[in-house]
Amino acid sequence: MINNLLKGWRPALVLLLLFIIWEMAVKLADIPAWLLPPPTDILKEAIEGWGNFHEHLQSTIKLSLLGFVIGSSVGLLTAIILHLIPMVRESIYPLLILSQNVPIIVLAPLLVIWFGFGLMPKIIVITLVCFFPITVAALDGFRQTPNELKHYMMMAGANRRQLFWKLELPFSLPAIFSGLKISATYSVMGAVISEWLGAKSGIGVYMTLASSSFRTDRVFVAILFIMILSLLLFLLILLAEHFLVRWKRMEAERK
Amino acid sequence: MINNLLKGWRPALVLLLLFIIWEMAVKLADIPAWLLPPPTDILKEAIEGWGNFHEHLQSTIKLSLLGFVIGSSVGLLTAIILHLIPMVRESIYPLLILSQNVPIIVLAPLLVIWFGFGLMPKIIVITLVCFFPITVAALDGFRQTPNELKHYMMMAGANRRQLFWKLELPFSLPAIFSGLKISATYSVMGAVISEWLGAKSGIGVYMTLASSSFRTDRVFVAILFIMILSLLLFLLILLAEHFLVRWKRMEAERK
Amino acid sequence: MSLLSIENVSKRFGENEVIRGLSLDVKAGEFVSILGPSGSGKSTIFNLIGGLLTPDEGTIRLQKESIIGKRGSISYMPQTPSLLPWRTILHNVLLGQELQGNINREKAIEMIEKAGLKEYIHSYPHELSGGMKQRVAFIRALLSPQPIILLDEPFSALDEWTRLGMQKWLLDIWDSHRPTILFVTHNIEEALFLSDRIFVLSHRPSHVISELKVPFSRPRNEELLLENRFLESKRTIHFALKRSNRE
Amino acid sequence: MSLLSIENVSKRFGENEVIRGLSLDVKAGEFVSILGPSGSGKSTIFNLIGGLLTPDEGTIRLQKESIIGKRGSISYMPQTPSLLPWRTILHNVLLGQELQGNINREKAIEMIEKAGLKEYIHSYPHELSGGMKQRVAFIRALLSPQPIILLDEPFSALDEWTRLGMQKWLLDIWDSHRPTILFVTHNIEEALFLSDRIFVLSHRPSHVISELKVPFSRPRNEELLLENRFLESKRTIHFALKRSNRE
Amino acid sequence: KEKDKKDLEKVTVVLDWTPNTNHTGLYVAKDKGYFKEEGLDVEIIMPGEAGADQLTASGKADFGVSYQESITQARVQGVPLVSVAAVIQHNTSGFASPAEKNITSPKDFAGKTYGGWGSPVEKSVLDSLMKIEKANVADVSIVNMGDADFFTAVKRDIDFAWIYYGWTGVEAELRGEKINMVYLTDYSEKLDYYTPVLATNEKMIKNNPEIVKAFVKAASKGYGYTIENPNEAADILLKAAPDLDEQLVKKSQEWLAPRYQDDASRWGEQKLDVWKNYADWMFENGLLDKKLEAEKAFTNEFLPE
Ligand SMILES: Nc1ncnc2c1ncn2[C@@H]1O[C@H](COP(=O)(O)OP(=O)(O)OP(=O)(O)O)[C@@H](O)[C@H]1O
Ligand SMILES: Nc1ncnc2c1ncn2[C@@H]1O[C@H](COP(=O)(O)OP(=O)(O)OP(=O)(O)O)[C@@H](O)[C@H]1O
Ligand SMILES: [Mg+2]
Ligand SMILES: [Mg+2]
Repeated sequence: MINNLLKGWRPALVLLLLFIIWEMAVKLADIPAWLLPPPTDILKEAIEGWGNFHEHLQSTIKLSLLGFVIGSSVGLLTAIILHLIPMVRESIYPLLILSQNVPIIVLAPLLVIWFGFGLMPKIIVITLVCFFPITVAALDGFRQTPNELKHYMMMAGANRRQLFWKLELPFSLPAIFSGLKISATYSVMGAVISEWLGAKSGIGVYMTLASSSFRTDRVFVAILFIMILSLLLFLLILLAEHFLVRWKRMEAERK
Repeated sequence: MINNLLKGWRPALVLLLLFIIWEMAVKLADIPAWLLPPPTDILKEAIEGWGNFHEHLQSTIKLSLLGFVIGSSVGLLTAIILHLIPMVRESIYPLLILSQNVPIIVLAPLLVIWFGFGLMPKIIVITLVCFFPITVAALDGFRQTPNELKHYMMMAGANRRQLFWKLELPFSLPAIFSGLKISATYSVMGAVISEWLGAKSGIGVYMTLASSSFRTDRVFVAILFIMILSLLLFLLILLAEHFLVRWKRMEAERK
Repeated sequence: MSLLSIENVSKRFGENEVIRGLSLDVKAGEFVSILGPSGSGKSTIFNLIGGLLTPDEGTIRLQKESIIGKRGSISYMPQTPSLLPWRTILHNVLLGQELQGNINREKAIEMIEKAGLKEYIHSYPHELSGGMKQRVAFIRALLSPQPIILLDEPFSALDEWTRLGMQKWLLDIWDSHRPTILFVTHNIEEALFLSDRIFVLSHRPSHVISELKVPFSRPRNEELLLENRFLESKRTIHFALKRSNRE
Repeated sequence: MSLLSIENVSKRFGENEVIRGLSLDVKAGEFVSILGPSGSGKSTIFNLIGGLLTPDEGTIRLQKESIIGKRGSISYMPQTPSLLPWRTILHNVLLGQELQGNINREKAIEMIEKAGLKEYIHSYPHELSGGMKQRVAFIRALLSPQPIILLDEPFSALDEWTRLGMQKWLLDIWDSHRPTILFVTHNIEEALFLSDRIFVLSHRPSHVISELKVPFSRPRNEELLLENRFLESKRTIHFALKRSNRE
Repeated sequence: KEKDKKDLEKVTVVLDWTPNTNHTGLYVAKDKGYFKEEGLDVEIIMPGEAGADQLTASGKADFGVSYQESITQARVQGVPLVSVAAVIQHNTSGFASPAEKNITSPKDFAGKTYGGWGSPVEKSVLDSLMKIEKANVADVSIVNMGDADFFTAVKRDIDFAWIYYGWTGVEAELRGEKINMVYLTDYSEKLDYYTPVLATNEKMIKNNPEIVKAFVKAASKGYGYTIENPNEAADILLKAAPDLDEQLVKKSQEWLAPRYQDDASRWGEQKLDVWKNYADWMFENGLLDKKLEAEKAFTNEFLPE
């Protein structure tokens, strides 16, 4: 874990290099700031505008977290139902895949009509964005439970519930966590999109305002924070995984 | 394969049922058509409007296919480079993940400003949407090449190139194909989004026009075709897989 | 009086007739082996006893009661250790009891210590060698409350050196606890070295072609394997199998 | 005159000294076995010969030339068949030649037919049984142009019955082609049954504790395994190993 | 004829949104060959999500459809946009609400819910209007309704929203939904700004004034034709954008035709006062960082005499 963080110096270096090139390019080619602001400008705006920005940030964080928790619960629940009832799986699973191809922006007005402008439609949007990777990952995990372990449990007299709680669920925790990692980063994107459905504050709102008043630097500040937020959420899940599925990591380290 | 298609009757039935419920709900609750048109209206519009619509469809198909081909090539190439040069992998891979968190709609204006209205910015958008699943899948495939096979090849005197072309690449074909399947469906969504970057025809254009002139039925026709298109592209890749990685399928059938 | 008795059992999977008219019995406290070629249906017999499959014909009785289709009435040790990787050794050992509902933690700890795994009691399975994992799996089976333990080729995945060690260890444990064991193997030496009685199976569709009382006294030790009388017994079984193949 | 000679080779991985001062040689046309407990460094020896590892000390010569760090100078058959699942049997067999650059299709077809795999020539590996796959892997090694074949416990993953069949088949093939073979195993019976000479390895750090000329004439058949003189040789090696363990 | 085409100057114009009746003049000028007469080969592009102003400013497009409000904000941020013609002389936008809500003047806003898109301008405009009738903007609950359209929004939670009567209002008529309008121009002169306008960038004006002149001339002719023949003009728009709803376009065109030029001496005329007033108003309301140099934000010099 700490090892992994330390390994991060190389990508960090590349990132720094990219920023320097960007800064130089903007300065040398004399690109106007409203077209592509140099990184230093973005940083300056991020610091100066903080007082105004942090409120937006806060509400996006709240929304992402709430949406992520609900979205991933829905995802996990869906996976469990699909797993335990094979008939439902066969009839619904292909449709779930199809559902991922409905452009969310098109659904937006319908969601507003049905659920108004409150929290509900936003949570639905984030859920739509979030649940799928978890469902897929968890289903894969359940299915990949080694046959030998299942066979042993059945021979030893485990019933369906014991089989699920004592074997299939713990076995698929690592898979579920990889699903969670993907969903976590998506949830930030989902929150920003959902804010376009009408919100009073949030990075999505901040971004539209910034772009409509030609503050490109602020648009980039928004992008910057979206990325940071995604990364933080990802790290959070990594941390949870670190403590919850110790055995898998230790096993991997052995190899 | 044919088996799988036949199995599709169950989801098809569920879908049909959904449509019937939808139709009934709209009729019974007397929902105005501009709010949520009944499926029959959508179908009618799809048929009546075909003469005008098929042009849009064609250009989206062309764009998706082109974007998909370029995007997946870029994805595969990236994977190969990252795989063969470990230092590049370590420094770039985390950044690639980060790149997936930049909201494309935010990048759009910049892309148009940098690359104009031609094909270029659209292809870039589709590529951004498409390349990642393939890169991840291919990298995983390369890495999961069984050690015993690698060990044998090395003992038998294979050099790096032989190792890649004769072992790692063919071994990861199934993984690459699962990446391709995801990318294929994304590429349609990507094409529609990219059309919002300014295009003269395409489902994306049709959809904005429809929604700005309050023709909800047409918006649903657009959604319908996006889904059909995604599905067709998915099936196309499935077909290609069917012929190219025979061995994997036969192996799976054995089990 | 037999603890487990299988009478005239037959089983087919579609076209594939695996077992035809098989009968055998195990007395309380006995160590009985089933010896048969690969694919002769040994695991299928265990699945029948364990209640995962039901026979097409015949009866299976444990302590006079039919256990056809009844799961959990026997204790089982599979070929691979099948330990749950997220449980410590102690919790793995307790699993068999847990599924049946009553847990005896002290006994488990005692048994683990006796098996020489004291320092591993809170370790995870991946930290153990193959032989150690099999020991844990055996203790798990031993601690389960059921009156008979089925062992399905528990040592065939181990390398020869470890396997011999495990066989000796199993003999030790068995000598001190005397559980009733039904053991499956395709290795003649193993069957001879471990058991009181051996049922030799034919090829598919399998039935018992010969029943053999093992003539060696207990406790047995490693040197037995290199003695001439051992080779003699081995030859007997070998030719019995060969004859049945020719039929 | 020896085809392959290893002199005084040592190898350590960090703290872990695996091989210390190991010497052995193989003459052209000979079938030589290395017999050693698990983890004694047998595979490491092969990796040294194959050029994947370089020794810390000592020399490795093939036909008088040092092959330290030189890959592709020997032909290799691993423990698992390691066939490429997307290639037909024929193309798998040709792989060894392909890597070296010259392909002899006719010879390959001939060999496959001789091995009794004629109908599988265009099949894929998953359609073959474990034993068949090992045959293909051996033919692949046999067809590679290098003058010596290394076999790393090729039969230890097979079940006992298939293994015996494979050993007999290997003896047959060897009798008709007489390739030079260096064979690794931890099974005393197997080494005795197959080879001309046996090098017995100690535990880690391993070196040769005894070299043994196998006293049985060729061709050998299955019954040899059940003869008393075979048990005699087995006892000799067993006690040699036991003594070295005690040291 | 091929040769003809080669001699034409290629020019792109980017719309502010999807094609609608604000743009009819451009489509007419293209269809009737007015652009060609001036030596231009014009391509009309939809901006999608890209934002017309940035494209025009950066020169990726030569001309664009914009708003006074945008150009004011843009120029303050150093974006070199210049308005060259006002498409519609007066602000036709206003606050619309379903008739049954009884919102007929700004004081009725109090206690109601306004659905906007989240710009600070909205609150200031509401404030200005309500102050006139001694009402307080604090009594209005402002909700961001994002991408939802007017009809959708007023079905849920929202009481009134800001629309262009020429499009959304006409659609309401078509649907037979009665709405009340509170026009900005009825209450405040400062808020009678130009929307939309045709814009270009400073570089274009400096380096290719003749092209700008030609473009504006042809566009002026196009809008002239539209004013005279709204029905034929609507057909031309529909031909270019067949996916639009025919009824809506026809009716909207009819409504808008007399309003393009309205009381001005010629189509496209812009007054310094309008620019100044609005910029001042924005500045006073804290919507601008700096004062606008209104003289540089627009020009009438390319309009035909
Ligand atoms: N659930 C099943 N469905 C269909 N066929 C089965 C099933 N289980 C076993 N068989 C078949 O029954 C036969 C006997 O299998 P079984 O696993 O019992 O043999 P075995 O003696 O245990 O072999 P091994 O020594 O390899 O473990 C095989 O041909 C197998 O294909
Ligand atoms: N590349 C390596 N790096 C570090 N240690 C290694 C490496 N390869 C082998 N070893 C160590 O060397 C020792 C011998 O391993 P090796 O695989 O050669 O044994 P072996 O005799 O082939 O065993 P087996 O019979 O199980 O195949 C082991 O302790 C192993 O951990
Ligand atoms: Mg079995
Ligand atoms: Mg080895």
